[in-house]
Amino acid sequence: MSGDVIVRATDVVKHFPVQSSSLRRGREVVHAVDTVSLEVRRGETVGLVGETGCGKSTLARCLARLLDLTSGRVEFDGHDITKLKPRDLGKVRREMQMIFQDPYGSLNPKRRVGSIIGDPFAVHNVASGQDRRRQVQELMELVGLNPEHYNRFPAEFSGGQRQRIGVARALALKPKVVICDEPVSALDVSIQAQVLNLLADLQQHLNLTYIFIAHDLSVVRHVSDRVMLMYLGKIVEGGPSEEVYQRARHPYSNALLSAIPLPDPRAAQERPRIVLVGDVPSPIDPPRACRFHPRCPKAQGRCVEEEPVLEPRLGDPTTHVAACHFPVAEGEDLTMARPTLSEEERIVEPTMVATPGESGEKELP
Amino acid sequence: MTIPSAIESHTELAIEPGVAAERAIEGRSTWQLAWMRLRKDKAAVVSFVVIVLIVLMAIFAPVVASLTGHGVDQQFRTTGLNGFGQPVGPNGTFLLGTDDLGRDILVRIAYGARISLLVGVVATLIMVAIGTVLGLMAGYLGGIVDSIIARLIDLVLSLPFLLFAISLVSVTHPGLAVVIIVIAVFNWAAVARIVRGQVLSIREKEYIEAARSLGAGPLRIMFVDVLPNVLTQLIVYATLLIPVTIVLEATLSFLGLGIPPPTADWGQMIAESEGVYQQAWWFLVFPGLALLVTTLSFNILGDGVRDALDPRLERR
Amino acid sequence: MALLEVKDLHVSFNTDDGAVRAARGVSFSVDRGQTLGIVGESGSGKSVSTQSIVGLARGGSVTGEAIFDGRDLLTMHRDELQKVRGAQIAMIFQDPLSSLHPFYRVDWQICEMIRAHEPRTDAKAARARAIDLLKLVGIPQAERRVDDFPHQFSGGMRQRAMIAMAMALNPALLIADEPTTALDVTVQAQVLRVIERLQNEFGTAVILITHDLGVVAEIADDVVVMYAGAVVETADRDELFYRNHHPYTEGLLRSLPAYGGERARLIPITGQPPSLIKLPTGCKFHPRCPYAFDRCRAEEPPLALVYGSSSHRSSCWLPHTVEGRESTRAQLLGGRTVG
Amino acid sequence: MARFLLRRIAQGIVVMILVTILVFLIFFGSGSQIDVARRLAGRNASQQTIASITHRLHLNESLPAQYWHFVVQLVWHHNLGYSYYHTQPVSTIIGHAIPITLSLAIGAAVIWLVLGVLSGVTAAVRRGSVMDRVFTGLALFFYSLPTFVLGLLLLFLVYFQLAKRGIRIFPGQGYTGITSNPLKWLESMILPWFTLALVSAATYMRLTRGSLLEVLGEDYIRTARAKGLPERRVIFRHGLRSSLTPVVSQLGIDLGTLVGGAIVTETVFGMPGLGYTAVTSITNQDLPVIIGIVIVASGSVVVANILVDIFYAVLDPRVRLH
Repeated sequence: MSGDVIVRATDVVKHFPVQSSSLRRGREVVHAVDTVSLEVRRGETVGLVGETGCGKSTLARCLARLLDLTSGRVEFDGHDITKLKPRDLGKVRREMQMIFQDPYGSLNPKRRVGSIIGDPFAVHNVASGQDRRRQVQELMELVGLNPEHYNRFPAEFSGGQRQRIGVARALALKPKVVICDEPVSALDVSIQAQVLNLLADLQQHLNLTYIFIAHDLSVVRHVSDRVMLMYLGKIVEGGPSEEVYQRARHPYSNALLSAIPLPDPRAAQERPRIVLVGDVPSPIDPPRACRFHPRCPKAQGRCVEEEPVLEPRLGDPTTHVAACHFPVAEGEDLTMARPTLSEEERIVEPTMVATPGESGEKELP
Repeated sequence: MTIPSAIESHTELAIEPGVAAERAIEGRSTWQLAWMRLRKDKAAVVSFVVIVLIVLMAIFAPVVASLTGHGVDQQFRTTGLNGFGQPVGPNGTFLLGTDDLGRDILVRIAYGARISLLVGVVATLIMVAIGTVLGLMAGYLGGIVDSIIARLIDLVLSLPFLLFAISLVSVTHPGLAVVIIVIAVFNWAAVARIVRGQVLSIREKEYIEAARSLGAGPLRIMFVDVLPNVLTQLIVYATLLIPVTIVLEATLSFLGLGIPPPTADWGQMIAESEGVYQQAWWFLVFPGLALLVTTLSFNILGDGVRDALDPRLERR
Repeated sequence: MALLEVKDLHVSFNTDDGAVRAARGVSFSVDRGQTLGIVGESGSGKSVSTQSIVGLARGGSVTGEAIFDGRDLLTMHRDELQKVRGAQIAMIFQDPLSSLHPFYRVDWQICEMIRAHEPRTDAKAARARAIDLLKLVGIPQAERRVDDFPHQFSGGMRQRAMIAMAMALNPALLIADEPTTALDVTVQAQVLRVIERLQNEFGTAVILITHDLGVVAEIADDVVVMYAGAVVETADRDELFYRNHHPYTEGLLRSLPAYGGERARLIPITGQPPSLIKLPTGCKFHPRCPYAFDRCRAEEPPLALVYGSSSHRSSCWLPHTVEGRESTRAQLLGGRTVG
Repeated sequence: MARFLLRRIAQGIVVMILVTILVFLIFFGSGSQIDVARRLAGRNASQQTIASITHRLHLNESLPAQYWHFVVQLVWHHNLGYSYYHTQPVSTIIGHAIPITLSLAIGAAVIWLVLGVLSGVTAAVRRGSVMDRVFTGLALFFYSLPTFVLGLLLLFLVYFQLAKRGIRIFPGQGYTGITSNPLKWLESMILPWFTLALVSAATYMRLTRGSLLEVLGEDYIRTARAKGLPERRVIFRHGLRSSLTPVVSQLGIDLGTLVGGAIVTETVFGMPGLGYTAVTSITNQDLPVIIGIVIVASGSVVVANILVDIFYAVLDPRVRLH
């Protein structure tokens, strides 16, 4: 299924200035993505998983060059696109498209569906008039919308249908790579499956490459060939889906997997529950060395001093890598693990909330 | 397009009864919906009719003059003033009475409507135009552009309008154009601030990011994606600005800083009535009423338009 | 006797486009110390039903009965209902940030709750209790954090503070309305553990409203499944997950990606949920139901006992025995596979 | 906090610099040297006065140099200029006018706050009721009524009509100082206060109503009700507290503007406050006084804006001060 590398990221770093003080601006930064490298091969689906503020969406936007990188390098289809100016990004914009999370927010409420789906044509000046209309209607049919609804407004569609509109827009220019940013997390369960199936069908027919971002691990497992787990701006574990889900090495991966609510009472009772202490620390001042150490049930002195590298652990195949000094062996019971770090070393209390935007703080109007 | 459209049969969906139930709003744009709601708002409809009547009166002011047979600046020293040289009250010849110079107040009110509406509409349009463009630029482009425009807005909002109007008029000669420009130059900032605020929140919407991810440039995004979303607010705001502008013009004229006499102007008529109105109440009341009815109608209509365009929005 | 028994609850709201029938004949009951999970998609009426019971769904017309501890909440005088709220029935909501007042310190907000119902508590004692409560829900350095404003807390801590406030007067019933929807999974797990622990400690009954079947599977004793404003199926947890009767429940479970299974194609429920203004005739689920037959389109099925169980009810015309349901199902599909 | 204050004050100073440039350009930038000097000297100025003005204000130098001297006078010598018409320093004239304007502004503000906020709260709490409609309608009426029309109508109805019948409760126009006769001062202030207050009360009613309605839809109001708090407490402690922020902001800005003169009200009632003084100075062609008043008025708006920001931060703990 997977072929040559179509997107390659090398040591991508993205820092955002803390937007609050003009005097201190530039001194404090949010470490959204910190030295992340990854490869995406043609035709595969790579899942990026992690909790709020882990940097998965930022990373994806760096890959699409919607954001400028602080440092590092991104290649698309063999070309370095790291330093391209906005006007030279045309090819990237055409061939790498995005599907967004919010089926309400991602469609302009004041524009008709036909014009929204036809936007890529208008922006890139391909197809116009009747030709554009015909192509848009073909796209609508492709994603399972009634082409007669060309002149309707987004408000007249249900959540699932709106997401189809977003998919149609992303496919208009026949992209090679589609970045799906939590495409189903705002949808009701009964609709989620419809959209996931649609995405799977389209991938097969159009030979698409997906970068699939989600916080729902079951969904990611369902769609992805390979997954990357992120925590506080870093990839902590990555590899083929089944490999990672069955033999998760990083304690964080294990905790995350054990926290997924299972719609199966017996299985839910049987599996170990690893409840992590505390919250995700602030990305403005992330913990030293291994960023997970303050919450890690296995943390030891080494975790505070030496940053673990992303490499195969415990005899795993080279494709399965984890960044942990004390990887979890099969059958190991993490619920029993007690860290050797003292309470002071395990500062579990976040001094500030993850991202400034969500804390509800505000600037003077 | 070479994409096979066979996928459709695999994907479970289609136009199901759920949506059929939503047909209530099918195919109707925001404007059509707003128009439907507005028509149900009796107060707004009445005030709209009143505004139309006032506009007609302004347009056909010469007709009013010829019907009464009284020119706008014509002074009727014998019929229009009593034995003591005082104005006469409403009677068969002068329906709304005369002013201190024996001029027909009805005719002067009709002509005064022209100034009020002209200044109200033109100054508002200028304010909205300046405010929209600067607000859009500040809100969408951000950075240094925003800093400069935001400071400019702060500055203009810190200027006491009437005092600056007084200053400007004191070094120039008052007149229609000066009045319009003075009003527009010192009042666009409120529009700009509102637009900027709106744009700042719209900028965070995913559909803007979607447009950027498609490769749309800032100009296209500003005018194709952002502007239509501020438009409803703008229209509401403009409707509510017209009466404010009309009052500003009348106030300037009242203070003797507006349109110079003998041009008929409501604010000026009220100013001229001072000292006389104890005996000639009609001289104060009718121009005042004309002003009040006009501003009230615009305000009611503005509130109606706001409620119709966005029923959730109940602010200001 | 059940702690809360809701019978035939109807809630509707008038809008410009017509009456929204948010709840249509909803009935359920919760026993002391038990957890009832109410599951449904957005617009299924799960939140409206519980909020209208305690008089928080404003502007709607409400009929039916809600017997709490022997008294009908719906006919109770406003002032009396007010005394029940908070003291005997406490609530927590989906978004803990917007649910806490941004201008007041956490301490103030918890003490207000205590002193509203126990006016004789002095300020010092109330504060001490607030700190104890925060410790109870696992907020580190509670003595210090109690003086923080809600925006200084993280999302998980805010929801814990909400829980601490809700548990302040040791209520008999806690209504948790999507308490973890806005939280990350690891934080969700923490919060669910806190709710479970407190429930064991104080014997509080919990109504947990959620759209996530996984959450229900973890902590509910009994489950109510709602669709389009009505209860379509109710049973104890295992019965509901392993021997469900209603095609909607079945569809919900099948449309989830299987955990640990093959990466098979998902089986979604077709179509969209109906508008609450113009509901379909007969069974409200029939337009999306793979087994729908003529009777489903004509007549709405009652919520009747199925499978010979004394508590498992389903609102579906399929036969009420396991064998009967399976064979009719197979017949109706007539060789077609679901989905 | 200190850093925030410093930054905010610095911003205020920038605005003031821009204001002085603007004022300077309006009065000094237009017309020739002689025009400017004549303008400042007032009507019937002697050749000698004009020459001395030209010298004192360095009118024969370049514009930037003139501006520099203008600012130096303003900042180092606190010199707002000299009125040749009154043969008095402008600061003396302004000093006389300020108490009048202040007593007008503060009294009116108290009235409009009470009227506006109370009716706004009532209307919002009983949304859709007869009371709501009456208050909303009244607010719309007074909101649409130009101040000068209201003032003249009040004078006509309350003063002249009563006076005609021999009842003299309120003096018509003019002003009595509070120190010379407190009772007369109060009498002379009542009509101007209500003129100014009724129009503003309408604005505040609409503002309070809208803001409270918005707040009452917030999740935390639902929480307050779920806590079993009495409805009064829900509305006043939880609802009103947050909805007052825009009201307070508006009050600061309005008061700031009013300190520069309630021009229309003062003119209608012939009260020699800053606004009326500015208007009469036009007729008298007494430009130095206008310049002085404009600068004082702008300054008060700038200060009011800073105070509003501070107050805002005190009211809302989420606002971060840097």
